[in-house]
Amino acid sequence: MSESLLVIDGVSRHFGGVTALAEVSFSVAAGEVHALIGPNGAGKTTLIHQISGAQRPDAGRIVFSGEDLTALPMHTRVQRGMARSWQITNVFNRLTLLDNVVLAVKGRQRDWGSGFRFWQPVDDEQALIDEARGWLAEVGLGGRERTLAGSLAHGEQRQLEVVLALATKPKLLLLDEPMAGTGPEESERMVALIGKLARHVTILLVEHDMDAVFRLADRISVLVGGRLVCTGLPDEVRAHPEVRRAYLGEAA
Amino acid sequence: MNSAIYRQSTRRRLLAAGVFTLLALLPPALQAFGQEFYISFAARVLIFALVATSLNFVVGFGGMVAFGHAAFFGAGAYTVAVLMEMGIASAFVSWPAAIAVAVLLAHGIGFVSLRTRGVYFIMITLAFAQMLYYLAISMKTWGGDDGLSLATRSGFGPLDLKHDPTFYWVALASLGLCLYLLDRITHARFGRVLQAIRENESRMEGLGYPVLGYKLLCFVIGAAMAGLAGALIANHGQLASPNLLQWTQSGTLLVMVIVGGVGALYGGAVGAVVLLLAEEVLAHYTTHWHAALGLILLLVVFRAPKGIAAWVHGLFARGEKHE
Amino acid sequence: MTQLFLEQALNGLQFGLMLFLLAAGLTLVFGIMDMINLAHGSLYMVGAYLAAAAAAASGSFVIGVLAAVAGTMAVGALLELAVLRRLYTRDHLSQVLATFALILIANEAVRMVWGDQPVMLNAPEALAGPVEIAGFSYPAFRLLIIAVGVLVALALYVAVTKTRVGMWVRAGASNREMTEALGINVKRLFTIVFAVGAGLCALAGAMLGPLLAVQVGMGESILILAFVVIVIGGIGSIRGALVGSLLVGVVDTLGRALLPWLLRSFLPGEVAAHLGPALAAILIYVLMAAILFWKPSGLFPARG
Amino acid sequence: MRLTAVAATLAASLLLASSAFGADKVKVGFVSTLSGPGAGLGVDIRDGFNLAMKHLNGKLGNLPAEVIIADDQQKPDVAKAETEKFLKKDKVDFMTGIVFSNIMLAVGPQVFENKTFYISANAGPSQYAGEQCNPFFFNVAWQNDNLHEAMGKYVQDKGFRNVVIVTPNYPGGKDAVSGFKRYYKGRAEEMYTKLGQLDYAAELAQIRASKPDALFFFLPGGMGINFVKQFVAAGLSKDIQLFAPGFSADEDVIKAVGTPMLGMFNSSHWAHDFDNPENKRFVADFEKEYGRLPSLYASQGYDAALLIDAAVRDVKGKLDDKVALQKALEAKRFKSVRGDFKWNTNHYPVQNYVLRVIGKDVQGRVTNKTMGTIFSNHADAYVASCKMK
Repeated sequence: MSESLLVIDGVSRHFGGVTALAEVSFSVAAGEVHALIGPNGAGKTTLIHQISGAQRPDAGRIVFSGEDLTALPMHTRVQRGMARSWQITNVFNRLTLLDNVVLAVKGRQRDWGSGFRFWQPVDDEQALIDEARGWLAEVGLGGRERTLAGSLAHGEQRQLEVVLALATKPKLLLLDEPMAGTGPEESERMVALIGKLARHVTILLVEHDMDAVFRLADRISVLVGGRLVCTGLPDEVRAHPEVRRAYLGEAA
Repeated sequence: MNSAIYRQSTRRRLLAAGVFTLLALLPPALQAFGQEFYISFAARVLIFALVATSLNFVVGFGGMVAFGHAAFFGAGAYTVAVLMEMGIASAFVSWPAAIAVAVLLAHGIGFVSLRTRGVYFIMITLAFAQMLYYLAISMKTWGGDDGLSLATRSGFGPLDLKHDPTFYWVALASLGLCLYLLDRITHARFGRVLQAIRENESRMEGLGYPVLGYKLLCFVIGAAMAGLAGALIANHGQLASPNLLQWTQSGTLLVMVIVGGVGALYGGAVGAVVLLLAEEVLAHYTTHWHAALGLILLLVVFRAPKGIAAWVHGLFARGEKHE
Repeated sequence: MTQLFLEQALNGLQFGLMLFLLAAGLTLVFGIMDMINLAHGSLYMVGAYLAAAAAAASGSFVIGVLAAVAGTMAVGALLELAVLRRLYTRDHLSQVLATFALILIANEAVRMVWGDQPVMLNAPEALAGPVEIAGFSYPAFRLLIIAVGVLVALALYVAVTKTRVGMWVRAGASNREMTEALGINVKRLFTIVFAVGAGLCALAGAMLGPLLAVQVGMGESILILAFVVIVIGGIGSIRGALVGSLLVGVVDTLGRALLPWLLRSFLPGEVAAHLGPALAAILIYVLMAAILFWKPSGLFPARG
Repeated sequence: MRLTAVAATLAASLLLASSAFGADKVKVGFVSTLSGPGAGLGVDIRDGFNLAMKHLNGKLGNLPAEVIIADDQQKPDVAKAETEKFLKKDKVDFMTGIVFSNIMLAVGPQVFENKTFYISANAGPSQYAGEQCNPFFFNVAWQNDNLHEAMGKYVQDKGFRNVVIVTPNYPGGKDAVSGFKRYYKGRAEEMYTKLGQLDYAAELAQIRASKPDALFFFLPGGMGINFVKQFVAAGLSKDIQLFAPGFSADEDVIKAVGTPMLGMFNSSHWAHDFDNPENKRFVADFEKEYGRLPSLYASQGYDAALLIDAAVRDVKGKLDDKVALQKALEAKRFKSVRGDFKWNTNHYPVQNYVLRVIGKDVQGRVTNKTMGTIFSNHADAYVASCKMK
């Protein structure tokens, strides 16, 4: 296995008296698709929050490309090359698809001053727009640049969700249930998209759709009740007795 | 397409220029009718239009419901008054100082307040303004409850601000300048980013934007303009009154913004004009004008929920064919 | 010195408990309906005026208080049905504007009925003097206020923790959608909560009327303090409102009394005389800002 | 609140009757505190002024008169805005009505600059009696310190040596302290409250702790009402003798507080039991008109109207001749309800100050009774530094 892009080192998180994460440790290797699975309430989304910087862990470290990011805010982590999608679609509903993606492209221009231009109107920044069009075309949303994001079908919104994260050109993509609420056809398209992306970018995938997980993942980590049960190749995980008992048994 | 936008913005600028030319002609017109008193009144309206506009930038574009904007308004006024007390009467020193004080304050207040959200943000900005208010009324050197009187109006180079029309023109120029700046800012990248943050803050954070920094800067820009308005209002009444800092002042400013139209560039100005004129006119007809004003405001809430600017815009839009 | 301290602490307690009466209703309305009600102070004013009018007409302070509570509850329920109900789904700004308008209307209505000048409301004759406790005399009426405040706080605690409506209220404060999903008549619940909040306001107005002044605008100054209280305590939390009220009441009163004295002990007299009142006046706002800095959702956040 | 009420307007036909050279009517701008805790004072001044207008048949100096009234809400900035309007828009000939000295000081400069005469029916700040005295400022009441000086002398003469002084933190309050201490020489602990404060629990606890034998307080309007009520409720009245200037022990306070006020000493330049025909008519008609006994504020409002009336008559309506008008005001050809008084060079009165005690009158009402004179022909302490132009 190549070197680790992301190391999660003993991360704990409590809410009041409830322990959501208990000393979770695993690492994501550069280039792999690493899936994170577990039953509802296992702490998957909480972990994504800790990694992306939406929340701070009570203990433990998040190391990315060899740098400890634990104390850094989300936007800095994004600038370091880590992008996420949300479980519940989180796009700019009242903006057009093009404007959505333009924002993402602009956010990538790493200098903190990228948005601090007070004078020049934005409508004529052609380079930005061209790149944004390219991203939309890549996921099959080309030609719908002027549509409002809020009026897209659910599956298309999920795609837009991924494109937004992608347009920041991350090294690591955190995908939080990209197939949540999608129909079989849309799921299929999403699996294809993720498969295509996996060639350029490391992916940490949280997903309930076991079919998709076993098709896409190089390795799988399993969370149960805030604890890491195991990390391994799909077949190892499938065979792990505790996983079968706690998770697959329940899902079946 | 681009040319259409161009034409539209040209039309908008022409309209704005027209309105400002008409406003500039107001003092001689009032003088012709022997209504000099109203020049001073009109200047007051312009000052409130400025401070309401600055608040609208924070509320409407920054998405921050600040309930303590009076702090910056009052701070500007007190800065000018205190400096004059110290013998510094030149507007070229004291007005920039007023803006600087407001900016400094806004940095501090914004830094702490922006940690909180929603109602907590509303209340913590209010708390800071109240701190300033109580500080002002308990500082004997600042005149306590009575506020600090200005011996005269600020010196303004060759212009005599004691001359009411001149003062009016200076206020009008300040308002025009600030509106122009805000117009540019909101149409530039910074404004677009702000708009997107208002729409979806967590996503903007997730796209790598330092959201807090943007919001703080927006808060500070609003405060700076409020500080300038404060410098003007202190000169207008030749008094820096603690009432400028009180929560009812913040509330009134917020009402002006909502009435005029949250997030419409001219919303704050429209709200200030409508509210102050309504006050003046209603007071003329009934001593119970507060009740009448209250009913009108309720009507705005339920009939023109996006404010008068949007409502008027809607009327025009209905007149035209396209959306 | 200890006696002075004790007396000031009692004053703080009395002030804090009255704040609690206002804050309790406000925090529930705020927490359950997510509604900023600036007109809450107006209900306090209406309560005080009704108490003064009823007490004057009947000659009895008790009847005045009861009539004020009943009357203001009715006003509150009416207000909820006629106006506020339409505002729950609106954004905070619309709520601010509408309830600001209600303040203007309420003030003017009171002015039309009772005039510009303050109205008299006197404490019952029997309680107009002092009583001896622990070796010093303390105004009997202030003791009554403390007693009423403690009783109401207890009653509210029981009502919120032990009754079915109380359970709905708690559920509503922590998760509104869930409550609605449970099939509770949320509309009626809101009206009830609002009316009870109005009744508590009136009680505070009637009890404070003899101490302060029954006048137009009395609601606005105390409203801000009530907001400070509920924000400190955590919106939607009755317990938070109680803790916040007592904190604000005691800190404010003791601060005013002790800060100047404290400063005098290590600062030159002139400086202390200037600084003391200034610091005392902003103390509770400093407290609030500090609490929000470390706990951005107040001391006892009702929502996860 | 911007309460613009036209109190007295007369028909246009009267315009024809006016002199060809003089003004055809007199406009008086009356800005006063008419709402809030200090409202009682402003209302009494207004009612006193209006009673005089009634006695004068709605005319001042034989000219039809218009009195425009506005409420300053006890806020300097509101007062300034209202005054600005009266001066610039309504172009009034006289201004009057202000209760509180801080507001007077805020408004004064713009009135004087406009060369309009200000007839103060109450506020008598030391500034306008001394260095900043102004030809356009007349005070028909007193200089702020005077009533406190009288009380200080009485407290000193009675042998009290450990006194707490409670006043609001504003210019009038500071004048009160300096006035009282000018004649009282014992130990004095000064307590300043916020202007408009209503709850005195903290102050009372401190008073209890410092155990004075007398307490002198100056808390105008609703503040005094609350203070006395809470003072009695706290059980302090048995050990501490209360003293106050007439402002804090007049009919408005007595009416609100009632019997707890009995036995309280206070000082005044006027009392409703003064025995002169003008006063008898004033008190009787005031009671008939308004259903209550007049306070000293009402008497001052009444005198202010009479002073304007006499001066306008003197100049035969030529209100634009400011020099003549000033002379006429200085000539003061009217009979005050307090008996006679003289102007000092600073346009403040030189007059007698009396001691009053609150007791029950023959009808069983709790009210003030005049006991005797404390000062005769007493002037204020600031006149020496006044260089009147």
